[in-house]
Amino acid sequence: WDEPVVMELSAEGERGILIPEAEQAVRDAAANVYDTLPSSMRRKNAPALPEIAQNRVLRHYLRLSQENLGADLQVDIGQGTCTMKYNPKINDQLAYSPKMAELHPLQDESTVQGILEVMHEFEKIIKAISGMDKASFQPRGGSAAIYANAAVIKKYHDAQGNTHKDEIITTMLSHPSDAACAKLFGFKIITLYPDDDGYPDIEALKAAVSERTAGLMITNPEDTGIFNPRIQEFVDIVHEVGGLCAYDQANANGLLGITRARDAGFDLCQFNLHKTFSTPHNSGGPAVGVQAVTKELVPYLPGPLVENDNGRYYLNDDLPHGIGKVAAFYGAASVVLRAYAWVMNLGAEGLKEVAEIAVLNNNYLMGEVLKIKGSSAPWAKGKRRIEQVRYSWEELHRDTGIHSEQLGLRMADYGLHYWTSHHPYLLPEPATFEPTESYSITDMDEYVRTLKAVTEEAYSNPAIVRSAPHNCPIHKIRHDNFDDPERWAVTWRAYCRKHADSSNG
Amino acid sequence: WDEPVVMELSAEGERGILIPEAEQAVRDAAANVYDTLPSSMRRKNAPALPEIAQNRVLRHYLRLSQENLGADLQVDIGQGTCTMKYNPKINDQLAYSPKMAELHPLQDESTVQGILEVMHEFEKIIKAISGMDKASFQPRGGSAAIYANAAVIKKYHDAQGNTHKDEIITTMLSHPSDAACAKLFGFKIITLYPDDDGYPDIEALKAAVSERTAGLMITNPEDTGIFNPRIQEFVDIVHEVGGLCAYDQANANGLLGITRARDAGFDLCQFNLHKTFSTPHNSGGPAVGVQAVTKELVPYLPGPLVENDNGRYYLNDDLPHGIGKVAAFYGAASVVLRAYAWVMNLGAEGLKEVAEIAVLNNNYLMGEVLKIKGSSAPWAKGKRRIEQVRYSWEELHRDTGIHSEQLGLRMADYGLHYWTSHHPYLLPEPATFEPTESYSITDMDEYVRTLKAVTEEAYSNPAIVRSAPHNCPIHKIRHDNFDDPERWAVTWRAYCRKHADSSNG
Amino acid sequence: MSTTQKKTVYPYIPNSTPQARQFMLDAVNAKSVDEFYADIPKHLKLDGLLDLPAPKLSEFGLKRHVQKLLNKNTSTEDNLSFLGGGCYQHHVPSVCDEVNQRSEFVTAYAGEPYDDHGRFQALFEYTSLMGELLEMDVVNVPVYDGFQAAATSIRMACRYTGKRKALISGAINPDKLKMITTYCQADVDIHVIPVDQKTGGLCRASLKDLLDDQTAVVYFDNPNYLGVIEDGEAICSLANEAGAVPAVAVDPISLGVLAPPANYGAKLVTGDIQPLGMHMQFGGGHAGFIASHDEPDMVMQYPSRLFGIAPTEVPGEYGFGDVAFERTSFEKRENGQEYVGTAAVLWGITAGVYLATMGPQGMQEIGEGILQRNCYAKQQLSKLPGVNVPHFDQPHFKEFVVNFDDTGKTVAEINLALQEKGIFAGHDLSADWPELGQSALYCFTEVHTQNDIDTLCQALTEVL
Amino acid sequence: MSTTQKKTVYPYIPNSTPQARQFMLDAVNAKSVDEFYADIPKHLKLDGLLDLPAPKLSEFGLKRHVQKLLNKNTSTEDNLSFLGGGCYQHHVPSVCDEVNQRSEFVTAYAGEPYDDHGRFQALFEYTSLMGELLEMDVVNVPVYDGFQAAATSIRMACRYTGKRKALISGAINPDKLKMITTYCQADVDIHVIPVDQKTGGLCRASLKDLLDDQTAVVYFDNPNYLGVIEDGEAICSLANEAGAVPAVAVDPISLGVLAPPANYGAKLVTGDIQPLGMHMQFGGGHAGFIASHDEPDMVMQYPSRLFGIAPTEVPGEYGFGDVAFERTSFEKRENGQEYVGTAAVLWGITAGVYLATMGPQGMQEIGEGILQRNCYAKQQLSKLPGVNVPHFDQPHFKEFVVNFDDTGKTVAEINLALQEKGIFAGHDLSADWPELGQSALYCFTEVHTQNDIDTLCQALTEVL
Repeated sequence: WDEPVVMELSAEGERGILIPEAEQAVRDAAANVYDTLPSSMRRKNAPALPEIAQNRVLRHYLRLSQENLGADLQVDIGQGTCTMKYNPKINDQLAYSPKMAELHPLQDESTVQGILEVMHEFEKIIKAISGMDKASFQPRGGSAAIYANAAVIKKYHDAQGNTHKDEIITTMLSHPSDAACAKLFGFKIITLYPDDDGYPDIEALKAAVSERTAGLMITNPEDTGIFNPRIQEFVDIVHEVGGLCAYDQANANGLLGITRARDAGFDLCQFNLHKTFSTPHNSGGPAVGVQAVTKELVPYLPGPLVENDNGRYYLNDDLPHGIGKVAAFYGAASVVLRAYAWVMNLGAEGLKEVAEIAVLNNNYLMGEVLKIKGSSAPWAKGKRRIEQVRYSWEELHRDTGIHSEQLGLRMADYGLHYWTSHHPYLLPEPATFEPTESYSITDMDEYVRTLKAVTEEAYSNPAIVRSAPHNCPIHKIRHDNFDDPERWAVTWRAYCRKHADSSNG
Repeated sequence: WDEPVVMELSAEGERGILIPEAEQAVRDAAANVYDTLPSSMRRKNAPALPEIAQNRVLRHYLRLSQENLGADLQVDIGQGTCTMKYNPKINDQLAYSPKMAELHPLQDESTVQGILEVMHEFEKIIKAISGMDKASFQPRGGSAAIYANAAVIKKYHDAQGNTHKDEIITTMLSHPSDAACAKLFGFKIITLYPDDDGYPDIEALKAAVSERTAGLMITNPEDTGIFNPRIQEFVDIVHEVGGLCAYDQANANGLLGITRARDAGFDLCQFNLHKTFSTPHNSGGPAVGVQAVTKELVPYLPGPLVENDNGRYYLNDDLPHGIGKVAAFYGAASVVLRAYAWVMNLGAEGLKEVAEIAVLNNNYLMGEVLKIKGSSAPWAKGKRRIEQVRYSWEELHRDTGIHSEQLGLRMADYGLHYWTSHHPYLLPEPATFEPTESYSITDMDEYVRTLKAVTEEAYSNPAIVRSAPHNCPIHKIRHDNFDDPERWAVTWRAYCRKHADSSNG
Repeated sequence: MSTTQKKTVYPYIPNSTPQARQFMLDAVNAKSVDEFYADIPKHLKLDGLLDLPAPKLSEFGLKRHVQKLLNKNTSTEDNLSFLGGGCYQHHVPSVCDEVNQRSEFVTAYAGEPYDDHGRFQALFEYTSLMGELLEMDVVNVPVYDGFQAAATSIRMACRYTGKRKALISGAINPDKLKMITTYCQADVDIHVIPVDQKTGGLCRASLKDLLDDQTAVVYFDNPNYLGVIEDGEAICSLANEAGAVPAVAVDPISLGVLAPPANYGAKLVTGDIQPLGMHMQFGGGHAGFIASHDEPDMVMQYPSRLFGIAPTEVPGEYGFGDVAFERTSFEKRENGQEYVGTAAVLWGITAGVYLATMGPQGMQEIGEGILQRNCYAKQQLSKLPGVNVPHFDQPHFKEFVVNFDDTGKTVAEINLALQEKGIFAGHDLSADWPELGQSALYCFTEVHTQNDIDTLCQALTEVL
Repeated sequence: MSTTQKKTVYPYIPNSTPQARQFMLDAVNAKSVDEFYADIPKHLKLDGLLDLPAPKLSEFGLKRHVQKLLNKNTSTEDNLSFLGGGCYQHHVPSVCDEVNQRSEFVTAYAGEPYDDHGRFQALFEYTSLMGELLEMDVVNVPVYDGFQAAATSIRMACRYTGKRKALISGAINPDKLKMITTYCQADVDIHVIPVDQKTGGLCRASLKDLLDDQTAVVYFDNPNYLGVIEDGEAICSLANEAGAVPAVAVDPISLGVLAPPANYGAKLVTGDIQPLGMHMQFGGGHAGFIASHDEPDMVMQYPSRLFGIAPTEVPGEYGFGDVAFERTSFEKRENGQEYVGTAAVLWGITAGVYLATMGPQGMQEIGEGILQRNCYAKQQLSKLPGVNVPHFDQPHFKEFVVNFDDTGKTVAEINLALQEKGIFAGHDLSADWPELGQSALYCFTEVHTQNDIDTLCQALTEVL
């Protein structure tokens, strides 16, 4: 499809929908409704929204949807760290039910016992999986849960009078939000780099801890897929100086039912329901980040918590020492519903199967990828990985001049995702693949076959890779429009203003 | 997508879904359940269905869906006579409600008052639109309603003892089912051809009628879009010899609120809800053909009818003279629900707007199409059309050697439908376009622009048209596999048997 | 302030703006739309507007209006239901809904094998999957419902044999028999084979009496309308020996555990695919299939479209198209076979999704689970005082007859009392099957738990 | 006969077949999966299985289980609801549901602008449509909710001005204030401007007292939490004069009739798009927007992603990408602005569909209809004995405070009684707003008919 920007579809007078008009008696009663309004509060000109008939709006967005690659449509193992797994349709169906979709959050608790029960039961599940004592589903994303963990760490130390504790330690391969969220609370960030084997450097940690250490916020395995075997030592070292340890469990998919955050001594942790618990990514949310903590930290949780009093569920907002609110109402309850349904379908054996197959798939995939000329999996040589692998195309780049990013654009031509990695690149020419448990051997072989074909092109015909994409909805974008304030345009109105003469419309 | 046949996706042992297992006590009670079964009734080998995990099944069908051009996705005016109009999503939403989807047809009437009321109210609407006295929604398609009309004609004459009436008159440009369904009841078919102006030939009708004439089954306007101005004379002529007249209203979209079947004297008529009343075509059904008749013919209708007794709706199957059943239960009630919602949204003014804009659009489109070199609209020269036009590319074919069908394949390359016409081609190189009320000026202009581009290719580069499609999911199909019993294959198992060596699988 | 004076612009009609209307009128040089209706005689033209209810112009108003109507219904999600009789409550896998609600399939129609490749492939896959379930090589694009399929199979058999005598098992849905009678009236002589009251199956002795060398077809349902699994092999053998076509209607969901009729001699197999992934929709989820072996003489009798597979110009690529199209009324009008039109394609696609999702093991397990639940239900129900299961010793699939004569109550009374307890009881047979007394047809599928069956028994105990 | 002994093969896990597992183990030369966990110390490994409830392995069993739980809820489709307070019942156009349930959008995530072109374009269109509604040139990719947007706007203003004093209107959702307080604790000094009890609006005199040249931002909601439309121009002028950033949170659905804050001097505008096409979902339908003029110094303060449009190598073609990405924590970790992560993109796409469907006239009509209904409801409610509308003379949009002190009953009692009549009454303010006595916040939108409002009044009459 060669679909214009929606503003260009406007045709004077067309309507997409009609609005329920107030009855005559209501309109009569409100004849003077504008009179009490300060005149500056009355809108003078109608907003310049487009005027489009309903089927044209629909056609537009359906076409855009077809120009998008959902995980449902392809073998989505190229977005490593994102844990692109199958999002069962039955869970969506249940979430679309009016008994979920049409609930107002301020309804009397007696009228929402069902969803409260789901939240309470799912909290039990999270407790079992993490070993923690209490969980909150308030945060509306993984980073928001990291934020909430940082807030709890801050609040805890404030409550203890630990005003000197103003440093948070994290690692370079933990998610950027671990650093950024801690910073929000005024913490100084100390970032550990991996050692030569790719493990977080324990010596660096020892050097970093002090009385000022408020806490450790760390992923394990990191996005390399390498499990840090000395994780408990890390925790102990931080505990010794009175710091709290928060486990960023964004990469938990290979560990369900295998090992628990609490067992390694962590005080807090967080899970991304849209990754590990199979709820849809929704193009980037809505989502839920679960925050789970030990008994000692329960007083500091955000409110409200779901409690059960003799079979009656209620929302407990009586948390005088808590961090308060981290989101409107209770986060995304329908996401919790989906995750609950997913776990209830699998049970304990199923969750373990998830973890084991995710890991087995990943190691199988690694074997196949490493057969491709130009690839490597640096660090922890010869070791197995957990649920993903950070690869490097350093050799391919040296041989052909092709960058990892260019391979990705060429993969897009074949209808497959390919993600390099979060910046900064500690490894040269990185790429990260994570097959999860949702893909079959055939699927993985298909992905690898395509990847191999693309790398062979890099060797035999680098020009075609360098000039990719060729077979996408659009061609190479001129990036100089994105960083120059004179030229960037975040809305159509800005574009028309700045590029009036070059406009296509 | 280059998607294999579903059978090729099988991987041993994979499951797409798990089945609710009977409880232990139930299984115990049924330990000998197979013993009473004649051994020849027990299946020996599991059916050779593929074994596919759920997300792979889904991916397969989602990809196939993307390789399909629904009316939602494009400007679907190339399927003339099909009345491809917008199918409002709200109507689908309502039909998916469990209060509709999960009703069993044999529930007690007291538990289905809502849907019965919808059917009863919609019958009133059909009565208003057609002028008839009673309607049945039993037939599951337009042709099924034609069938039901033929059955009523037969039954009526049987009841009158008119055993000599064994001929049905129809026209060559009425739907083939008008002829075929009448034939089913043993009627001899007399087919009138259009006169030189494209109107059904009234002289031929006069010559055809006789004591043997059981009825007339006719479309108006025919698929040419030309309204037969002498329609009432046709009816009168047939009535004079004691025949019944059935109005095939497949092309009613331009006539809603303009003229009614009853007014022209018809005894029976039928509407296609999936055309005129905007219910989805569903790739070819489910659908509903409404059968509507005059008071005199009510006793012969199929059962049951929906009746109202003091506000209580019930199903009346006490029709001793009726034609009995024409479908299981009550036809496709959820289609009736959608059509009801569509009419209730528009009202009388809206329906008239539908008709007028459908006709206006069609005449606008005709003006634009006829500007294209090589096109013509034979018959009724210079006259307006109702809701569609049968065009001819005779001149273009003469100039370029390109057939209408080849233009269609090339249009497919541009993502647009194009339909020649029902066989046989009374006109050389026919094509039929019907814009309905659902497309805007911009949409029609876009279609015409593409059509013009294709015809220009026919003149400038006929080879590219002749070898189309180039840009479709697949390339030209080798048609010799479809008519030779040695080679045709209606199932994968037949294909594998007949083409074992050439199989791709 | 109010907009009521202005002309309504309809969201579904882009060109309903005054601007667009005028632009087009100008473009075609017309003064008003009346010009386009010049061919319609004045006296046939409607004066004023149709007499219709005031519209609900806003989508919200419409939604609320229709929802209010629908809320007058009580569905099988609200109540526990044991209704069967031709329409069945089964679990609809979520992937079936996901696929058949895809806009691309919902709004497609009659595109060509190139632009609508996906639809053609999905339908070919449907027939292929059904072919495996039925062990037959030819399956049609769906017809309206199982009734239509049965009626057509009888006409096909008559054309195939050149004879016009049809023997039809009486253990059939009475409405289906009505449909067949009307459909076949011109060319077929229908004879009904009585039901053996003891077994609830077709009376074999009567069949032998009726069967002769003029017989074109022996048609029966298996399992039959009363839920009894017939000895299909015995019946088909008799038919085949007499040179008649054995035509069997089968519930496709039974075929994971029951033999496909092809294996016991059937030459035409029909049925309804509603159980394979379709919601009941008050009877709107039906679609019929017809299957046979790949015998050209039989294939040429199909009125339906048949989609075949073929290679394209590109090696390794498949395309799809109509097989032997010239059979059809589309091609030959009254000289084609019967007639063909828009029927129930979306349900065919859906049944394909269903079978691909279920796989061989799913079909086997669901069949076995249904057999088990019926077995358990038969035992439990017949323990209740005054309740009898007349064909207790027969094998049943999905449903069986329950007789209440000894309770002194009518089925109508019992069902009403159960309805007040939130149970849709078995379908009342007393009107159509007086010879069964006060009997009802109870249906049990994989959606019923042991607890559901026990709940029914408990409720019956309280009611009787 | 039974399959219970066999290993479960999970439909969501293709390689859970024993064959696949063994094949892969062989391929990587491993004896068992334990090898992959070699890095996990033994004592950290879980012994045995997690303590979880028995699973519902079949999709049907799962569906029935969850449906049973959900059926314990009473929804706003079951009851008439007048709840607002930050989450609003509006009509969701069917096209919104159709688009946001598309598998391609639901299951997409972080693809590139080429393979996920559609998602980028849909989001750019969302920000463009919001830009027109707000008359501002910069709008972000949605953040979590309006709370987050408000909190971020305050931090943005502080960074922009280099100051740390924030004045926040007290007429704000108390939870939102809590969120802001926590979020801003490290770098912002929060001062709350009291509410003028007479008008229900921000107390202008207090604002003047608090405002000084150290003030970074004056933040207020308009309409405010109590439904009152503030005189935004007056407030923004004061802020601008003092060199503070006026930051306004607005209900976007009001902007067909109310002036966009940019027009009365606001420099940062935030809000929640839940009203624009999102179902309430027990509070799960929220997403926040932040908007400003296209001033580079302000743009660089955004923590969120900003999607820009750019030409491609092919003339006439557009592409989309991240504007000024180096602001973000994705790029600069703790040195980026605040933080960014997965938030609520699907709701942004949906709000775009909503605005494109509504168009200028739809937005104008819905706003006006809401004003009218509130006006009517105010009049009708204040006629009831003992019922007062304390800010009757103020302009209200969507909601207003209703006081029951003179009835001698508590809001809790009244609401319970109304609930028994199938009505969710206005949100009880008595705990959070003791100064308002026994008051509740009643909300009226386009989903309410005159009859609904009259029904409420009638029920109140019976209850009081």
